Amino acid sequence: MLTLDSGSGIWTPILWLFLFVLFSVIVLWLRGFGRSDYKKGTDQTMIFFSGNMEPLKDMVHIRSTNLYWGFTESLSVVFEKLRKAHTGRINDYVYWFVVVLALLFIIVILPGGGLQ
Amino acid sequence: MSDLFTTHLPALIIAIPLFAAFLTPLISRINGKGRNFVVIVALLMTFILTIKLAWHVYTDGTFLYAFGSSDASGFALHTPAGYVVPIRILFEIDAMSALMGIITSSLALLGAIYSWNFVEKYETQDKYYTLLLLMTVGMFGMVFTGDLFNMFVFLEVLSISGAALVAFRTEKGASIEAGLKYMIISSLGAMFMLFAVCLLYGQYDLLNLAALAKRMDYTLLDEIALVALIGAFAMKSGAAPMHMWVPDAYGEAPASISLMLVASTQASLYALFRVVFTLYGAHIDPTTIGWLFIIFGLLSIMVGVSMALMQDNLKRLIGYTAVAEIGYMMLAVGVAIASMGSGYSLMALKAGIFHILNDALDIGLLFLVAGVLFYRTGARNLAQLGGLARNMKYTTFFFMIGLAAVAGLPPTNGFASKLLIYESIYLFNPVLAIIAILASIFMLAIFVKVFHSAFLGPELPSLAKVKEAPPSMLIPMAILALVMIIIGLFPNLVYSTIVCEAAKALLDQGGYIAAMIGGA
Amino acid sequence: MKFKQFKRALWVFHINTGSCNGCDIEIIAALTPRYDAERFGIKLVGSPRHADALLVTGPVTRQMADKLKLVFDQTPDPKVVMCVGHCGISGGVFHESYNLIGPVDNIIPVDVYVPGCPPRPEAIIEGVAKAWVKLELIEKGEWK
Amino acid sequence: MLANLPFLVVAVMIGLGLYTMLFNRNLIKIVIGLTIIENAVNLFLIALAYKNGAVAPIYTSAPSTSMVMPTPHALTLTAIVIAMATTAMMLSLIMQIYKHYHTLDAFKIRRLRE
Repeated sequence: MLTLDSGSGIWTPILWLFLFVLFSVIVLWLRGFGRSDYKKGTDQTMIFFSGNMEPLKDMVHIRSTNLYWGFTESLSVVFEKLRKAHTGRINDYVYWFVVVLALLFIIVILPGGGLQ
Repeated sequence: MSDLFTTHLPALIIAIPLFAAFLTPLISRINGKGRNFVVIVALLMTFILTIKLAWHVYTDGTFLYAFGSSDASGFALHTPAGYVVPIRILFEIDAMSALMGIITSSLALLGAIYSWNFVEKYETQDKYYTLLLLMTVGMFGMVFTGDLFNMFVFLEVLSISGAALVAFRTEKGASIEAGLKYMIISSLGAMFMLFAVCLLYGQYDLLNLAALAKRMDYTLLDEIALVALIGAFAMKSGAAPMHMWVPDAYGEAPASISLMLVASTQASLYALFRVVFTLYGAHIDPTTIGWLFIIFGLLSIMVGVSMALMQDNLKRLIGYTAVAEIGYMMLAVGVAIASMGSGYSLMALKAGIFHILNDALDIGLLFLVAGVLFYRTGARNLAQLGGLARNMKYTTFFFMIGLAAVAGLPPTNGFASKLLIYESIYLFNPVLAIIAILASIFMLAIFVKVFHSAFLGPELPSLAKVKEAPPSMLIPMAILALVMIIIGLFPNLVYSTIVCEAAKALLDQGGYIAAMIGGA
Repeated sequence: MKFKQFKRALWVFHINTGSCNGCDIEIIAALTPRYDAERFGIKLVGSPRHADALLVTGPVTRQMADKLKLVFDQTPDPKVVMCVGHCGISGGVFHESYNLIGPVDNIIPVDVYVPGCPPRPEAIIEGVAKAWVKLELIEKGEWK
Repeated sequence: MLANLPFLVVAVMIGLGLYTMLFNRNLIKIVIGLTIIENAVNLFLIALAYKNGAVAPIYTSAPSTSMVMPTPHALTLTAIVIAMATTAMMLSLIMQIYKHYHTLDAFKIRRLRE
């Protein structure tokens, strides 16, 4: 009942959950070794920014536009093509539908292979 | 199955939302809250009835309901050639339809609860609720019907109400643009579907799925009809490269409607599977059609994932991942068709159907979270957000569950179905499995980006006063998250019962025909 | 030295307040395999919030004064401060220059001075060890 | 050959409709193209129902001669009603679009792209 049999393997979420809890406890135990003797409410809780004062919160947050920039830039050959394909013109939406229909005709009907 | 109430269950499931749909404008003249209440009660009743219907289907087998004469002895057409054709429209609910019915009704109910606060500031709420109920009717009709033309009618009901709802925020040009694009493209698809129906009708004088499947001669015209049907339904379910309306519509619709649109794409996917498995059944060429589905699936996965990586608009991003998720289902079902007869074919089909359920839940949850962010901050772009986890604890938790599920991390439901998909695909072709797993990693990357840029990071001064979502929005998210965790922890609860039955029902063309012809 | 072993490793944060890099190179030399300070558990860390000891090189220029103060404030208690090199002790060749706030102990209290221009790595390691002893004594409450 | 002429017309009309939808930039013309396809499909249904010499299937005064099958007519009526609804819906949306964009050029109405 608890085990999902996928034909070539099994998946038992409860066992996984048990291990997850076990390892969480271990991780939390290890985390307990961290030092907590700094004084709260003083500069000792401040973020270290190379000795400079922390900038405004708006400047610190890494916005979504900056995330994965390098990845998309290095693969821009692919991504730019994809981006250009999404023109947003209603004609192109129809165009893709017609193209797919035509391809389906060619693939399915011309060899006579669709039905047997 | 004997008492009157049980017999008329399918009619009630269609009739209650339909009746409520035209009741809502009247009630909203009196009281806005009362109208919302009536809508929720109507959908709750529908949900309970759907569960009851599904219970009957899973215990007693396929459920048949005739609008019109129940058998040939009643009101029937006597043709000169000696045929006796009972005049009726049949609803045939097998295990697969019941599963889709449960998905539809639960998402509609949650969407209606969610809308309580979400659309409260709009003047045109009465129309909103009417259209929402009509959309529900359309989806129910599509998944329950055993009649091709009837399916076309419900498809159009679904598209019209859906397009109107996508364009609900009429003060914004972009949402009307999205509505128009959705409308044009889905009408075009529906026209091709009607064309295919005409082709089939012209040959066999039949519209009934089961009767058509029995009579089918598999001529060239049938192949053309198959192509038109596959094209139309693949487009309606948002398979690449015909997916472009999906992010538009999902991105611009109100979040509760995005939730409904997820269900509507899956109703189209259901129609696609129904046509391929039940109408054409064993006579399709497994290699051609199977690989067609696999290519649709791969394209959808890759295009959806790569486009989602570039998005900054949260709801468009989720829309593109929804395309990718549809790709997973098509991939699994394509493998099931292409490997028809081998040992893992059934497993791939089960995995695909299991993923339909899980995708509806997790993409739905993510849309609801996106809606909460929009409702509380007014920001559509991820670049304007940050540090929301400090103020929205519950929402953050629900988003994390949705993230884990959509990326296929254990122990959520998404992992269970994706594991099944990977393993069955791997047996068919390892390269496909590798692409699927890579795309899943991309999916994780995409949602980690969302999680980081919206929820993590320092508390932004502009968003310091953002409050947690109101209860009417938290409750649907909580229900979805709870169901996802339960399915994740006890996958067999639904897999070995509902999903396996649905897969068998989908494969069992003979059983479907026998239920309809034999029961007549 | 009163005790056989130290309670735990010593994490050092190195801050350069206008040094000519001579002392810095010697600090790096102390970490190389020849001297291998890390075998004693002495380790340079990237943030003063992780550090037990501050290691300051160079005279304090105007630009660096408030930053040095902030870094000192950010180091958790108990902490010790080492001043490495003549410049930090007295200003060295930059003595009485117009852009100096002064030697390090004008800004923050210094516990250990390591003279030299630059000091040898052995001297630096010995200074660290002295600072370490002081730190442990402070922790025990035995430091007067 | 003459019997197949309606089907030929249907094919031509669907082709024309698709051509209109593909190569016209004006939104109203795109909708007109869609309407042409809708009418083509309706014509197809009606052409299927045609039977030489048959009368309308009205049972009350049915003569002994053969009657045409009533179902396609019912289907066509339904399809026409649906087509009218979709066309009305699209035209009203186009009206709203004109209010926001001040143009009907499909190449300019693309705030949603990429």
